[in-house]
Amino acid sequence: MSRQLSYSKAILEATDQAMALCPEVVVLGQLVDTKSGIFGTTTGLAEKYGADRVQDFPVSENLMTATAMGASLTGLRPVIAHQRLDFMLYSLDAIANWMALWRFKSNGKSAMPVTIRTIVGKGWGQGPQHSKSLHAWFAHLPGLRVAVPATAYDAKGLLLESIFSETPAIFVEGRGLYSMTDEVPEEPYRVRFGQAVIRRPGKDATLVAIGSMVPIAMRAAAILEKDGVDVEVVDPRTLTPLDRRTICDSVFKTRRLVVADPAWHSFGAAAEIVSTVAENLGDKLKAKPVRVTLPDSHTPMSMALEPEYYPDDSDIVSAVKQTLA
Amino acid sequence: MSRQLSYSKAILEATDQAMALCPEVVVLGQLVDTKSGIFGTTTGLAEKYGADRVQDFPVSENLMTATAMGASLTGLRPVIAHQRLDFMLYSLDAIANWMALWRFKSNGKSAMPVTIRTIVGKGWGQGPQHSKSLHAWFAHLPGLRVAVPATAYDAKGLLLESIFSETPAIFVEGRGLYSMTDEVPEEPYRVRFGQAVIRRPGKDATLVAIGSMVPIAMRAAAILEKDGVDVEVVDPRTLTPLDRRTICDSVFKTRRLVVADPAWHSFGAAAEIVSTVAENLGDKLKAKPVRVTLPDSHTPMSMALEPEYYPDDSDIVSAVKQTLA
Amino acid sequence: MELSHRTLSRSGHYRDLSLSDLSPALSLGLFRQMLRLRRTEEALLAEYHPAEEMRCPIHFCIGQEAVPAALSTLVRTDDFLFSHHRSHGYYFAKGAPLRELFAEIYGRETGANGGRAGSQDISHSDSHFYSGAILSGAVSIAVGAAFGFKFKKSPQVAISGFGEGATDEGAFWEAMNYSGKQKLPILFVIENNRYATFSDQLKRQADDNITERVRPFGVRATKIFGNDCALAHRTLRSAIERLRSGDGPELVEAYTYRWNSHVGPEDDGANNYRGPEEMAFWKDNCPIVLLEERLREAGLLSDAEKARMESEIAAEIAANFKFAKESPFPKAADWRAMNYEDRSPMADRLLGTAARGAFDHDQAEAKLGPY
Amino acid sequence: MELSHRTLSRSGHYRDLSLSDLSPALSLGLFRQMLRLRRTEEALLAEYHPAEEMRCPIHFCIGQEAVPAALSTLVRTDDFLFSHHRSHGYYFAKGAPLRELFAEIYGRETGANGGRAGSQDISHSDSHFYSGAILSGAVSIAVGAAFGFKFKKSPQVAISGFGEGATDEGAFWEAMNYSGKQKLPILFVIENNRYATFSDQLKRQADDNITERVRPFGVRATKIFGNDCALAHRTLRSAIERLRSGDGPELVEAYTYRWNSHVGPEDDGANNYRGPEEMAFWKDNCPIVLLEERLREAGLLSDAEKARMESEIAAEIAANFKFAKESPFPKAADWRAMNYEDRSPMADRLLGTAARGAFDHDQAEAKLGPY
Ligand SMILES: Cc1ncc(C[n+]2csc(CCOP(=O)(O)OP(=O)(O)O)c2C)c(N)n1
Ligand SMILES: Cc1ncc(C[n+]2csc(CCOP(=O)(O)OP(=O)(O)O)c2C)c(N)n1
Ligand SMILES: [Mg+2]
Ligand SMILES: [Mg+2]
Repeated sequence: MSRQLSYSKAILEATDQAMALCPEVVVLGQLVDTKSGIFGTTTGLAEKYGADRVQDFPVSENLMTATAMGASLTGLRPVIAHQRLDFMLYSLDAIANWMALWRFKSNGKSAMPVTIRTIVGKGWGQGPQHSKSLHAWFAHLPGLRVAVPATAYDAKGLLLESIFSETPAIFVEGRGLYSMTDEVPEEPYRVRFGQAVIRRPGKDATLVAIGSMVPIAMRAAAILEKDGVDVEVVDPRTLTPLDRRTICDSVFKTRRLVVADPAWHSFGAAAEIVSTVAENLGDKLKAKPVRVTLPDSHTPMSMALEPEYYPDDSDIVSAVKQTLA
Repeated sequence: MSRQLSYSKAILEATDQAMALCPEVVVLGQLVDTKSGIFGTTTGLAEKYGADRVQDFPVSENLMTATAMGASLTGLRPVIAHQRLDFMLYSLDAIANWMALWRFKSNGKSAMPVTIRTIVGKGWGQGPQHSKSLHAWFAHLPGLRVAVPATAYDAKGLLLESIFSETPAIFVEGRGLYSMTDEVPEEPYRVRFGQAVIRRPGKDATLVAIGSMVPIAMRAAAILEKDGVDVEVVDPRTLTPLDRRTICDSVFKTRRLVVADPAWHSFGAAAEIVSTVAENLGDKLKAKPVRVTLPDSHTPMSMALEPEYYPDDSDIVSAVKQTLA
Repeated sequence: MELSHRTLSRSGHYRDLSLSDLSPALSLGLFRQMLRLRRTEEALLAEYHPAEEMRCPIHFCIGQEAVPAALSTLVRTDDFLFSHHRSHGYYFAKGAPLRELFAEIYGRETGANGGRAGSQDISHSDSHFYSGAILSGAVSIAVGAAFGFKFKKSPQVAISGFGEGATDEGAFWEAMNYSGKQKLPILFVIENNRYATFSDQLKRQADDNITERVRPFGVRATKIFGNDCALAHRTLRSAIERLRSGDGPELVEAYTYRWNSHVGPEDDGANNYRGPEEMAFWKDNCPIVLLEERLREAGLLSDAEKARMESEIAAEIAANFKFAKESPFPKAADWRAMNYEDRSPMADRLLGTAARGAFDHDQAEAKLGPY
Repeated sequence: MELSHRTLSRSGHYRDLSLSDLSPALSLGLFRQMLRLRRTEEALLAEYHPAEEMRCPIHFCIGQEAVPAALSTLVRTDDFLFSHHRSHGYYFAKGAPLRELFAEIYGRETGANGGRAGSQDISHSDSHFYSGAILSGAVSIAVGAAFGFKFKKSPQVAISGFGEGATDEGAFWEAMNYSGKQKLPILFVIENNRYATFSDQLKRQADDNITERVRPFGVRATKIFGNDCALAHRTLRSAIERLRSGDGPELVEAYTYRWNSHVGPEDDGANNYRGPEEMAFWKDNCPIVLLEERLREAGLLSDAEKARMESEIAAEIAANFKFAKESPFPKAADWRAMNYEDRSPMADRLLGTAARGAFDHDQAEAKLGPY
């Protein structure tokens, strides 16, 4: 098994296979039925499965979300897609006041198996309204699952798992990852939520990297290796549920923690991971944990500021070295 | 100076004084002009300042927020009020995609001095759509200030400060605090953002309590005192900016940390505080920090479940004892 | 004369209720449903204080019985009904078990939602009845159910019941636009009771003309005097028939009035939002009385028959109270299980596992173009 | 004939442009504004690739010059104008400095926003010009500005420019409802170019009838052939006059067409969303050509005069490019200062400090009633 597939093609393949496996899977989103197809992740599906199952939607994000929710009550398995996470903010009422608590308030009698794909923009001057990364918001809400796949393999497996499980899922994609390839099995397969993966074993420090920080963290680990530092890179893959055990086991071994999160610093997902470790191993750490994140600032458009704004492998290298100083 | 005023009356007084001080202060919100006046916090203002300055608004939360934003560009100082935080979720697009980043994207040339008052429901079966506590969401967004006043004194001072400063503010009120009184000076005064207060000095452990957890934490501290445990209670009063220094100084002294936050456990404000301490003092803690929060669950309506759902002083007492074990 | 709240409250006693197209059994059935809803609400209202055992907000619907009663005879079991916060009438309409309503608002494990939801969020999924307290939110979800029915080419319809206040929300207009465009099988039922809490419609909208507003969106809209239960039945029946033949969506705006406070039993009159003449008009035109007048004229209802109904209903209510009060409270909660479903039968059936290779991290990021 | 995109693209060359009520200077001024906008956009489009120095999404507005040009002669300095993502025309209309537009999209410190915002989020507060890329968001904010003007009894008006796509959003309808109810001094200008990205209006809305939709909300609405700049001027002028006299709000829907891709210079034709006949109609009815025909007929524009304009404009554009390219990039950022304003002159002036007593924590919580 060594077929390489890009992240975007893996998403397309997962959706295609889900639609083939189950006639109740429908895809809704602005322009999902066009050739460009959400950066190629839905291209061809309308032709293959028909206009009923792959539907363009008015620019009404709130209703689009609610439509998927209501449709799921009739037995459909809707997948909706937002070209940018920013656009989905119009639908937060539907998500936070309804979708997340639907099962709870029905006392477990009714479920809304909806999958919301959402893409974080980065680069080429996307600016403050086209680049927000709010996975921490979704992870703070009970009743949702949140996937932050970093590789094509995980993107495919987690998307299939999202579509065919019962708890609604927010599926956060990093646009920067789209062209990266990975070994992706051809058959439909699942990746379970709540199972982190050790991307690189190591003994000197634990580096937890979220979503699009994973490849950057791996590059940082390679650099550190040359300096004789052996970093363990943990990719949680999903934030809710969060695989706290794998993270803590790793830190128990290394006694050092760096968290790399492609999101704002304060009140973000990195804080949850640092806290989890502190709560479990706070008295065993050999160094203060470090977060590598975006600054607490909106995204500047200028190409002179973007590189400063987004953390890179050298920021991670310094952070890890800080824990070893 | 020993005038006692309730939290709700302090909010009313702050608004009243702001309106008297500045003719550009306007109040918008559903039913702000009625006798019941948002639980008494706007009662009488319409009569005193006229229907132009105290306006009922259609049930259009998104537009209400945007209206306040646009009005602020013309020099007004709008205060808007939501009877429940849950209702304001319709306005998250206006807040996150526009208000929070307005100043940033204007390169500091344009400001939106808007104050958004929002009330967290608790008790009497409010249930999952009337009790959400999402201060961590607002605190995660750059460009906003977030106040979580626990006392009438702070409510008045922080509200006046919010209205007359330049960065938009989210002002989160706990309904449970409304009847509690405090010494409240009669004159208009300010409480600065980013300045925590030590509500009770102590040496054995630091207990950071947010918003409506403050009185509960103080009661817990009193109980612990009887057991010979001397707890320092820190009230951050605002989450953005967060007074990390006062918190860390306290923990540096006590080497122990408990955070009580009236919000969901995971990815919440408590995590930010634990992380801040871990990053600064992670190698100096004598015990693992503990969070006392709501469970990661939506709010049950039944009076049999509510008491289980909301943490109380005994939960805090146990948490503190855990850090001392 | 143009139907509106302004004109109505000056228009005297209503005399146009006609039973011509209703069978005697149906007429009596409608009457009984209204009476049952009225008596139930009255009983809950009376019990609310001082016992304080129903600890959740309840938005009573006394005065607004006609539409729910009419709907109750028209919806099929497999139709979906979505209600706003003022939910009891719609819960009735869908034929969901009343004792589970009582137990729910008493916060008991035997409640429709095990005491998790309460009155304003109650649902009964076996009956395909759902509700929620965020204005207009359930309207949008109902659109999704209609989407599902259309997708499956099913004759089912989605019904969404709410007040004129929900039309202030932008979410509502997205629902109009999309259901009109897609011709979805959905019936929007507006009970226009003039107020959102204490705010008059004309304080929030330039005019009392919701039907005119929705029509250009492709939604067929009718407005009626909503306390005429026979008219409500006739109007809703035609609308639902058209929907089942694929000619949706439909909106019916029924002018009616709530007799009680916005929420709970306390008097909210201190807010001075409505006058006594208005209340007098609507009490004079009580939907139950209007139907009863005709039933008696037509010799369909005797004192004895009514007394029999009253006592049946009273017995039912008493039994429901008893059931609720004797039911156990929910036990210490498993919060995780209440919020997440860990079982995944469908994924188990359709998906296997597959080995994962090593990710080659040494790749450049995609250069995100401008779009 | 009913004005709509379907009918228009079959209607041949437009011959109704009339200069009767326009002074020669104004007519020429409109022409010059359109030409200037066109040439600027063409120049930016040509420069975009392969230099790759304008690294932000740009939604070009070639073909849509008439409305911005008309507005440019009607707005006052203290009126506020809020634009959607396709912002350059409106930036022109408000008379904001073009070199700051160029520098902004080049990401330079001298840009209107110091390179923080780029084309789709550009603003120029001294000119009271604002924009943003989230559909319909700026429409709502414009309502707030109009609220402020009404509150202050100022003759200023708010103008909000956007496409037909924004009317899909619920937020838009809240704006209609509230501005109609409050009679706010706001002008909504819709440039209906038929598509939202690649999605035809009729794929998203049941009908091409936005003006009919908004009228019942209390918004006066007019639709026009939007490539007739004289007509656009006439229509917008009357609307703005009525607004200044307090008789708002107004909506003008101008049918027009974008010649380029939705965003950027690349061809998006592979998405097959529009046909060549349609493009041919709109190019044949280029707003600049339509006005030029009349100007020449009336002897108001000579070849020499046009050549003079062209060369002035070319010089201006060249200077703007030079300014942008020679300007410094922003320096290492102080993220905090960019996002928060720590100064508070007003609070400093109005508020003192006051001593705080000790809070008595030994109080019961308020018992939250049901409401
Ligand atoms: C989004 C949102 N905003 C505000 C509220 C508070 N609220 C509860 S009921 C109500 C009035 C509803 O009026 P209407 O829709 O006419 O229904 P009625 O109560 O008259 O039956 C309001 C504003 C809410 N539930 N949801
Ligand atoms: C809330 C939101 N959803 C989606 C988008 C993506 N988007 C950008 S432009 C556009 C189409 C806009 O069409 P229209 O409003 O007609 O303006 P035009 O581009 O045609 O000038 C869309 C859908 C967005 N910017 N904001
Ligand atoms: Mg109402
Ligand atoms: Mg368009």
